[in-house]
Amino acid sequence: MKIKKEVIYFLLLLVIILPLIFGISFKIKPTEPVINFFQEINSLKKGSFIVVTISFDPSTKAELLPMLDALTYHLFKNDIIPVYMNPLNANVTNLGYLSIKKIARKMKKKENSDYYYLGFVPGDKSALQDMGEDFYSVYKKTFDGKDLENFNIFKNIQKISDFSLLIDLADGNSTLDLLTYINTKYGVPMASGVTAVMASEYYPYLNSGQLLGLLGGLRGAAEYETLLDMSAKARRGMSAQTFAHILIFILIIIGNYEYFKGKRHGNN
Amino acid sequence: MFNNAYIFADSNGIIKSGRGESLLFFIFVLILFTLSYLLKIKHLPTRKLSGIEAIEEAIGRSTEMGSPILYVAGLKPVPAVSAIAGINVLGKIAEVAANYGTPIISPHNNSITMISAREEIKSGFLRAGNPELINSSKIFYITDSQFPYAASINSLTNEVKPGAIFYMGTFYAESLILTEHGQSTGAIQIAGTDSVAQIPFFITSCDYLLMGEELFTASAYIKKDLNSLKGVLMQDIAKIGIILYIIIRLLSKNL
Amino acid sequence: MSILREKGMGIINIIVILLMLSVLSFVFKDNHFFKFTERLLVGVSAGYGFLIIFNAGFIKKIWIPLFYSTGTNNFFQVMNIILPCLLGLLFFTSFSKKYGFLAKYPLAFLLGTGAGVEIGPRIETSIMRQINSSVVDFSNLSLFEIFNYIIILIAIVTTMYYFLFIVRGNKKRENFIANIGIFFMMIGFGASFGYTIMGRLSLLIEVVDMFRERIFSIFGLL
Amino acid sequence: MKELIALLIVLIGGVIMTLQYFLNIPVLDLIYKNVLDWSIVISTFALLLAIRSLLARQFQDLKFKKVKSIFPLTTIISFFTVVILGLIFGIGEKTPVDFIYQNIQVPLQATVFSLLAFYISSAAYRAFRAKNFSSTVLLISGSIVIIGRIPLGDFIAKITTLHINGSVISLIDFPAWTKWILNVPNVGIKRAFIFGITLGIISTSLKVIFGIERGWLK
Repeated sequence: MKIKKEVIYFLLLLVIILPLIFGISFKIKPTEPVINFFQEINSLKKGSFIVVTISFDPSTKAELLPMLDALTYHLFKNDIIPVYMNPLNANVTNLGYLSIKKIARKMKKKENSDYYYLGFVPGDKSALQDMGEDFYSVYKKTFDGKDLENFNIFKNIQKISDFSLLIDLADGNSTLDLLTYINTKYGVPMASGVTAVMASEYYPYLNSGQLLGLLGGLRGAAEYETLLDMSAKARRGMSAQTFAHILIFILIIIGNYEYFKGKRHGNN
Repeated sequence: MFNNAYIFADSNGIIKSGRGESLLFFIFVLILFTLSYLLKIKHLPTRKLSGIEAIEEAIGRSTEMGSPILYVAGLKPVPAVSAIAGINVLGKIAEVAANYGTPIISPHNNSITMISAREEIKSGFLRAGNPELINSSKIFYITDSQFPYAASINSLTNEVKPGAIFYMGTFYAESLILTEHGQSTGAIQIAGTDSVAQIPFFITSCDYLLMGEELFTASAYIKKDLNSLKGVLMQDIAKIGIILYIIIRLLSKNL
Repeated sequence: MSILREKGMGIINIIVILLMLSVLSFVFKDNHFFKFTERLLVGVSAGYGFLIIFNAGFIKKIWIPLFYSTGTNNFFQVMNIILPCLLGLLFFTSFSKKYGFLAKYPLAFLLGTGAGVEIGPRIETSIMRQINSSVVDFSNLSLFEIFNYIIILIAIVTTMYYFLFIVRGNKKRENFIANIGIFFMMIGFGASFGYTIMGRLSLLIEVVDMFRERIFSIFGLL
Repeated sequence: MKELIALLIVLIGGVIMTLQYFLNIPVLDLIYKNVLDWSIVISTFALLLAIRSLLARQFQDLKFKKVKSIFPLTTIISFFTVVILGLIFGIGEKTPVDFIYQNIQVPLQATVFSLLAFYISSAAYRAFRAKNFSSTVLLISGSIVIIGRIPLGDFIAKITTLHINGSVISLIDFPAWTKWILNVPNVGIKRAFIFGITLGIISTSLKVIFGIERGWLK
């Protein structure tokens, strides 16, 4: 007896859709890399500038947009000034802009004084290199086309090393690139939020202290939401996640049961 | 947390500050590299890599079935070294395929990678003395975007029904979409990748896998080319060097 | 997504939902709807990608510096733009039998510089830093931490041993040390797999959410 | 001669780029910066060649298979629509191209991506089997992480907690085991992989720079 793949697919859809409809939500116990990430933000002084690089594709926004939302909320709550930019991914120009704006409106933060959104700039690694020497040789204007020199940022930031923290939200190798070209080279402390797939890849860098904190996938975002005492997209998604994991665990057990049963029959 | 024993800390010197240690390591590697070419080595015994041995077999089977072979390049484009390594393997595959007279189809997601692949296949066919097989229109570009590229390869696989599929290079999430579907068509699948996160997926749905650094040594391995194998020897010795260095540093710190 | 509520979006939402369904139908069987959507997606994304690179490469690096910038007026600066253009144009010689060889020069440029660029930073980030963090002081560690550290070290050494190509010779069977390496690798891959399942499932959650948004907006519920 | 020039380009380019990272010579930094720009410019021309090959293939299909001509036609029309609209109106916010991007590329890309959820569940059922020792290890460690990452794992740990002589011990603690696997064996093997891959990259780079690996050159 073998389960048809159509049955598996149908069950999977079911366990994902039902919890979303009924809005079940669990408490998620935070783990160490997330707590470190959280505390790193809490230890920043009011009014300090930090860089948030948005280097993910629309295709992974399921995991990373909840992180961006929670992080933005946290930064605004602590009166830290985030500078959002996107130097490494040409595929997106305005990702996250709308949701940042929405949170800012709710928390009464003003664009271009309480936060900045700079968008994409071509140049890849050479842009990173240039930012190390003169930030404004790369970014002259904000995303909506206003000159940066008219704003507060111009007085406080000259080069990338003037930022107190760099946070990369990424789905690919950009964290490694930023570690190499910004953290190692200019000494900007760094933390990262990545997709679950990439998370285990970055544990060696976490272990070595190169990364100060790490949010891994939807679970990481949900833990972060728990620490912030809010329940948004990530925690809701985690309930669907939970049931799907259980389904997969059961599938593995059934698969092995069938395998051993088949093997015994084969021997006879 | 980490302890930097930088030897050249002076930023005004000829060596950039903080990079002395890396430079020393580079010189160490360079010496090993030069030595392995200067010493008159006649023969190098190599560990068996089943993935490599399977390449010829897969091409042979594809020929028997009368179907083409499909080469899928990774997402990181040339000149990233993983892509160069993949293209080097492609050259060797092309040589074998030309001997069998089997055509190669290769979709790409980057223009430079596509051009390198064309040159490499052309050279491979020429080396095998079978230039009439060269058909540049079979090495084509689809799109830079990850998932449209993956979807397109899936539908291509259905269309051309390849007997063997090779995946060489750095892959991301699209790996399982490609390999699961490829497996369902019954093709032999051989993958080589340096993206550690994707290795479990290649294990579950490919027949053979060159994992991690095996991708970089593959091109030297296929034809047991002594010249390229010498570079592999350097890798081995440098690896032992790293282990010894860690142990010595560890002992000196704790004793 | 406020854009979904705009006038005339109803019909577009229905089309998008149908296209998304045709992609999902591929898990069951390849079909003409999927093929159509796939080709549409390829066309759109190739076009979009072309525009992005045209903008970043041609407009920003060639057109504006050559014709609109006051900074490029001396010979060197102009050559700095003209030379790579000429190199790029050499690619087109590949159609000619006689001059086809010229197409190898831009490739040689990219391969050489590309290979060189990776060496230094890779050594720093992936070798020196990783070595430094593999060396720890035992004196202020607990017994459990020391145990863990030794496991890490054994995993490193045995895995690296497994990958030795030539030094291990051409023995047919894996030996004891290499088998320990395999053991650790399997633990690591299992962890990656388990971890990844989560990420993959959240994609489906996102897509379900997209369906919900589009469907709700058709019925004016959003 | 022709080959020699190509090899010299590779050699000089490679050596300069390598030394630039280590040595404090301003000229090298300047060259490095320009080389990165050059690469972008060169790639722009290469893209034209790539687009040509994409369209050539579609036009080829168009001729031969008349019934299925709709598929290549779709690609051709959608490609030119996007490019022409983009050249006329630009690609910023609220342009037609952005509208197409938001309503075609974003949702469809995400849907293709989500096929993975289906594939991974059937792969777990089909391939995750205890066939031999190493696949058993893979299976066990994978299952621990699957349970350890969801709230159920925390719950199991909570109900199996014992208090013995004042110390708290949880018998079945998937989250803790997950943490250990990720922080200890995982770090070890990933580090070994990082070392090996980096050495592979260096060795391949050196082989390319010194012209030992030159299949592309014939």
